[in-house]
Amino acid sequence: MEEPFAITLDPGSSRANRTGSWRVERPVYVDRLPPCNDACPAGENIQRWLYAAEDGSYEAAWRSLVEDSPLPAVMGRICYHPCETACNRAQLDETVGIHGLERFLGDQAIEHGWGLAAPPADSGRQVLVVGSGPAGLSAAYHLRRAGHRVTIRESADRPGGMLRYGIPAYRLPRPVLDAEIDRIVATGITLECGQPVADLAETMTSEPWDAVFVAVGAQRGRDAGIPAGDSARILDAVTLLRGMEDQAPPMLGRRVAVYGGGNTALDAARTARRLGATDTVVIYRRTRDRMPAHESEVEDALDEGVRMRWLSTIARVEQGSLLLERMVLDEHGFPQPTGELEELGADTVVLALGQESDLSLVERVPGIEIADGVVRVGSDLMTGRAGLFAGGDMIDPASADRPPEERTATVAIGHGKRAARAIDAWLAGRRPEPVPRHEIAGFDHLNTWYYSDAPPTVQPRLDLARRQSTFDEVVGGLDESTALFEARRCLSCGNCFECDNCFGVCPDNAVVKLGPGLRYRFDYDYCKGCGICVEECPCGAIVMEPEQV
Amino acid sequence: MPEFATDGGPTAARESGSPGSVEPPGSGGAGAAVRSEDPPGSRDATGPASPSSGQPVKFYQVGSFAVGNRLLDPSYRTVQSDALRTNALDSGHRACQGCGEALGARYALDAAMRATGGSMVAVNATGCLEVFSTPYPESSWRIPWLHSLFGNTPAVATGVAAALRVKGRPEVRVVGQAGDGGTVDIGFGCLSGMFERNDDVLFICYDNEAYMNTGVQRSAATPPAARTATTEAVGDEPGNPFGQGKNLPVLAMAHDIPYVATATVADLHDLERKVERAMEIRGARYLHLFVPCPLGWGAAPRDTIRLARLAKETGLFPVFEAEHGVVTAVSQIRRQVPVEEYLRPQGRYRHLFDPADPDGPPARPETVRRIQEIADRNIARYGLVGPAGSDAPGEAGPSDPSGRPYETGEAR
Amino acid sequence: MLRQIEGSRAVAETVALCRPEVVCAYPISPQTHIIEAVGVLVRTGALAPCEFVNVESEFAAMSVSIGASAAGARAYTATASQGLLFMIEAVYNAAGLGLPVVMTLANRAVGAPINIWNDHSDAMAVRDSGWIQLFAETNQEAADLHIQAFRLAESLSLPVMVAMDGFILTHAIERVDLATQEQVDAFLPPYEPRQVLDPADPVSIGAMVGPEAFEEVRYLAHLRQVDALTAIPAVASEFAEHFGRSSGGLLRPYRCEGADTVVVALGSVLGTIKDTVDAMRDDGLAVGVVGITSFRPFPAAAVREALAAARRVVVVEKAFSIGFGGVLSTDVAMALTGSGTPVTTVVAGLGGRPITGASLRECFEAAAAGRAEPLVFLDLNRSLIDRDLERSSARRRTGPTAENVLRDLGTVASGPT
Amino acid sequence: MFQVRIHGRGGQGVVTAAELLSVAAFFDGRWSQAFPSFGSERTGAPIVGFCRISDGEIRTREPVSTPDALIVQDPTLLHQVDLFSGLRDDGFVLLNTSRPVEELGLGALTSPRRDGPGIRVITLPATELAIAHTGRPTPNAVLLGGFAAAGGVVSLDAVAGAIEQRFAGPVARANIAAATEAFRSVSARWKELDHAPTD
Repeated sequence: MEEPFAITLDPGSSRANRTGSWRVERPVYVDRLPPCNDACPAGENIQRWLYAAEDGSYEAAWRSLVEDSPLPAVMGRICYHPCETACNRAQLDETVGIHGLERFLGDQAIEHGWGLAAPPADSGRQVLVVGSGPAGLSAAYHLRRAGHRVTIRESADRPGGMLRYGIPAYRLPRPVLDAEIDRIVATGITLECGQPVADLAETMTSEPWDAVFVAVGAQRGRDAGIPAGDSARILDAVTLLRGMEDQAPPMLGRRVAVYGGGNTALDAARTARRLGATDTVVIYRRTRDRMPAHESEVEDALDEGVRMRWLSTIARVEQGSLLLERMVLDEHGFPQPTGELEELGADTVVLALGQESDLSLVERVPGIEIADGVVRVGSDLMTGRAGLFAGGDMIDPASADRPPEERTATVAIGHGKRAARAIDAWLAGRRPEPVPRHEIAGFDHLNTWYYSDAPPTVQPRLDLARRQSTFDEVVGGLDESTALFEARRCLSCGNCFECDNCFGVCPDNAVVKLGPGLRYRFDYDYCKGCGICVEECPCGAIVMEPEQV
Repeated sequence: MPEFATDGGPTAARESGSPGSVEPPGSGGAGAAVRSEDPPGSRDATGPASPSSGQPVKFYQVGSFAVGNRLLDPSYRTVQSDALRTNALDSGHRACQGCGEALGARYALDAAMRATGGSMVAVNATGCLEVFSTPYPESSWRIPWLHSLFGNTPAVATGVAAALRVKGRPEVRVVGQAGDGGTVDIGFGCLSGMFERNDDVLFICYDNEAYMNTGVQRSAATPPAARTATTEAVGDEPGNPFGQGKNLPVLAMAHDIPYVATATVADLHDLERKVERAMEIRGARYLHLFVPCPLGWGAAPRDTIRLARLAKETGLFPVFEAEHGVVTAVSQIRRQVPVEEYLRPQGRYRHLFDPADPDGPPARPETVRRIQEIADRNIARYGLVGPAGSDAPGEAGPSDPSGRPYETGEAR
Repeated sequence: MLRQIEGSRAVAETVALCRPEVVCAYPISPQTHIIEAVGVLVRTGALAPCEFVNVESEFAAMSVSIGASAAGARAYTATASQGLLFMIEAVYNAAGLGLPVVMTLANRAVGAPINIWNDHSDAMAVRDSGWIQLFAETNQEAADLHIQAFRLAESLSLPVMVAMDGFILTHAIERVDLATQEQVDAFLPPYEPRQVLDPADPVSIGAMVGPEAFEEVRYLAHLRQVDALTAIPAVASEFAEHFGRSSGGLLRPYRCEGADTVVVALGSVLGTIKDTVDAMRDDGLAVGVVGITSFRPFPAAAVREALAAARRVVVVEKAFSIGFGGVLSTDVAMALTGSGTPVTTVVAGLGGRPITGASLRECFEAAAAGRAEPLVFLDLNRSLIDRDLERSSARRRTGPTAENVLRDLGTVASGPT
Repeated sequence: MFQVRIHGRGGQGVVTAAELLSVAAFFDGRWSQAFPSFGSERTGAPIVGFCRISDGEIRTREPVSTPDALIVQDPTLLHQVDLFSGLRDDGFVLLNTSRPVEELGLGALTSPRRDGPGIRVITLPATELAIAHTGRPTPNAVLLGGFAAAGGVVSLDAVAGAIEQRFAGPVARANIAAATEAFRSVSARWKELDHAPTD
């Protein structure tokens, strides 16, 4: 058909007009660091594994997860999830239940028997890990993944460290712990239990280790030196909790007083309830809001009938009773004694005033630096002795070139991973490569309009009667559909999740969709630089940059 | 396994089998039925279930508000998320940066193309859309397209439809399109005729609330107080006077035509569904599409969609649909905001605020109050805000505001 | 078939034989009978398939025709006077887009003052629009020209307007030889558009053309009209072969042999003029007539040739350009450029004023004698003019002229005389 | 060329009468041209229609200013409009009335002229005839039957043919019957008038 001149035009002929020349700023895709990832002491890429879980690809999600943290079923139960504290969703409605999902994936892996990938070629290098707590297990796992031959030497009869000997079974059922440790060991790690290392200096010289990672934890209860009568029954919480793994549980009596305000105190109190103590009191010198214990632990303890005595110190312990002194907070929030005393009946007093490490095994290591009961390490977690790395509760967190952290299992797992990376580099004679950290994807970067409002999924809980009498697990897991629902609450902060918004909202069709998993590309031939894509990106994964002259 | 107490949460609610909250259309009080959001706490029996069981899962990471959703079955995904979409309006057009009309036209026509299987003809009025898309020697259209005049587009579309009918090609559908000037003002006579005859045309008005092509002059669609080149922000009552307005969707409904809908470029799903619905119907159909104009409104190009969203969320632009003159569905406000939030980013309302303190309190609070009254009236008239204390606490998530079945049978 | 039939109906039936596929109807006198009759033919199924669209205005009528034509349908409508002016934007548009719409124009005066009677002001208002404009002398020719109009329009991709005098022809009942369907089908092939809105071949029609190409587009439009100067007589002669009678063409001379004075005119007044010329010839006066059928394109060369022997030319026209004079006569004078032949413009029949043979003869005799003014207003009632001039010189607020004149005339109702 | 002007009121079928007359002439093999007065008059207003009848092509588009005959469908128009304007001195008037001519006060008009028979006035109770035959007071077709008798410009057969073409069966038949009766009625009187002494 011969078209009339000029009046009639061919379709799409405007593509000859490159409107990209109109642009003074250009959009650029970026990846920002999600606050959850940033907050995770174990260095998990939470956003990434949630992304995989969102479409029900649980195994892929789990595999992504265990690249950083090899104990998801454990950590999903016991981690105090700083990721959730940081979660941007909290500013929208409520935080994403990351821990529940981690646990769900961990349980799925156990249920389906998903195994960890076999390590690549053998490096021929031998690394000793002293201690099979979370730090040691993590370090061993990552070292093994790097191809090194790893031996874990554990003084106790069974592996797990504080995971086994410090955390009550109602929070962490032992079959779960065993399954995850077994899976790590199954990657080809030599596990030697009941093999205490008395003198690491000696071990390092007499045995052919290319590197050693030590993480023996803080297994000794701190003694507050409370005046006590001879017959007073005083026990420390660490001993109590460790005793739960023995054949016969400790005898506590009907009335138990727990002294301290940390998580361990509450673990001890709740354990005492389950051991038959009808009257369990937690005594803490400050107020509830100042308790170091996590709120959820306090709630659980109160639910289970544990009583709290705030603003109280123990002045003296006698057989069958103790003397409390009432405290007041000064203007700085410090408790000050009032001299008002009160007697409280108690068959047993459990002290939960903190723990310290037994560092005798490293005392003779040349070059090692110990201060305030902890070992100083460099940012690569190496001690003053070359080739000796340390992590977990036994090190000075400030010395690890990171902001001071809580002493938690999650932190320990992070130490293990960092140490493994550092050891791998050290063995190769190179410096550990710094991991680039992207700018954090703050709430302000998000366009939350695009996220459906969705209340969090509540994990089911065991009925109270059984919580007070058995060590059955208190918190239930998510099922497959609730897990899917919860995973989909993730906002994918700072990371493109292929929502097609940029592709759709561009008035100039200047966004090219590259296909599943491949994200998008800007067609700068036509992009006029309006910035709608930036404004409408739900997760803040696009920025405008000035055009270079 | 231990038994768990059910102390609330989705599991409990699902097991209790509480009914869904979707109301049938037409059950609303003021003739406006509402497609209620469906909170997860009260999901019905088709609620979340194991994806492996093939049961629908009713929630997505981003709901249905973003353009695409990798979790959706492809057949439920938007046209705009399709890498092979028509791009009815192709790259290289000369619209301003951030043009809402260019976006709206592609949204609407791509959707119409999918609904018609690519069997469609468009007739375009004179205006920005026409000028920026077809300056000789280049056209941005990938569909058969005809431009005649400013005020005659509905009639030309009628002619095309008549020709297709007489030629025995009923499968080829006709879309007429114009800006607000071409629809509400100069084209209204022809449009009314097209409605009255119930000609088989979908007519789309891209409403950017003034004559932008000629340099931002007032139209009958220009809102009160807005500055245009013919309602300058000078004098005692700067900007466009508060008049009676000319509510074209309602005028269209007064013709009792089979389908009338309003939409914005901020809710693609809603828009596409409405185009799809319109294409299921024969006869005269009218879609009034709200398309912000960065140039004419004195707004940042990047804010185009945001402003459209705010127009809806303030209540200033009610989003609804009607069949045969009766409102059948209303898109409720999801996050209600005062009109100030909508007005402040726009240069055409700058005179309502203090130039020395543009983020401070309005310099003309009385005018802002009157604009808020307009929004409030819309909210009351159309029922844009759900009843308080309903079973949808705040904004509910896992329902689809577009009304499309909200399922991923194939979640994997 | 010979019929004694109203002009409107003859045109309607002939248009129906041309099988238009989309017909737009909007009432305006004196066109209305045509479109009513087509409507009946569509309703009864005599014309099928056809979409008969009752539009809301003439602007819509032409616009619907544009859409229909662009979508490949044969489109027809009819209008007059104010209606033509109301659709004028679309009239230009149809031509600019090269859409072969055929439209009957039942010529009528343009207000104000509002006037429903015949003259040619409406046609002259769109003479530059790019349409072909053919003027019918009789109802027979009006009918025949429509058949030719569709042929011309579709072969040239140009719209064609067939002008017939309102009331005088449209409402006159006279003898017309109506074509048969077989004859028309043999003469007029189905519409094969030059371009069409088709999803299989999605072009953009109606681009904005800037200074870089607009003049060329216009020049090409002119070339097509120049082509029409060849096509119009060719189609007319083909028509004569098919139908056995001659109609159309560019122009028709009558008794021009040896004529010193040649009268030029458009439309039905040619009949009265021919009677007058016959009478004058009988009286030995050397007068001839050239009837112009194709006003656009204007057959300047043919006019010049037809008037070559004339010593003076009198153009009788039912329109004039206020502030200047004749419209047709301007074109005739342009055609005669360099010949030195004087041209007298006779403005006659405005707003339905009867043009009588007696007045024409008086006027032609004066012209033949060299006594005619260059611009003559036939049968102008000078006293009415003078009275109004008097009034306006006497005071500022004279009231509306039209009403004043009617009052002077002593009539409120308007009659046939 | 014979020119007729038909007077009536809007709604009385004046235009139809002109058309029927032209069609009748056409059926007689002659050329004819009918046209209404081009006005904006509405129902009830006085209006006129015209018809020219000729043996050759009719080219002129002038109005009929000097009719050879008038047909007056409504006698109430007699003294209200300039009914006889331009009527040729030898023309005739066919008037729809049941009253005798003598009672109509048309003396001066109908006085015989020196140079011819003068204007002849024939009355016909067309409305009564129409009612009698068709049941409706529409006199136009009836008058045409009378007109065929007066002067013989058209034949009664042609008038009947025109009526038949224009109307449906029973209506056409009734009108033809009425026209035929009118024809007979007028024929006799026309002969008298036609042979009346000229002075």
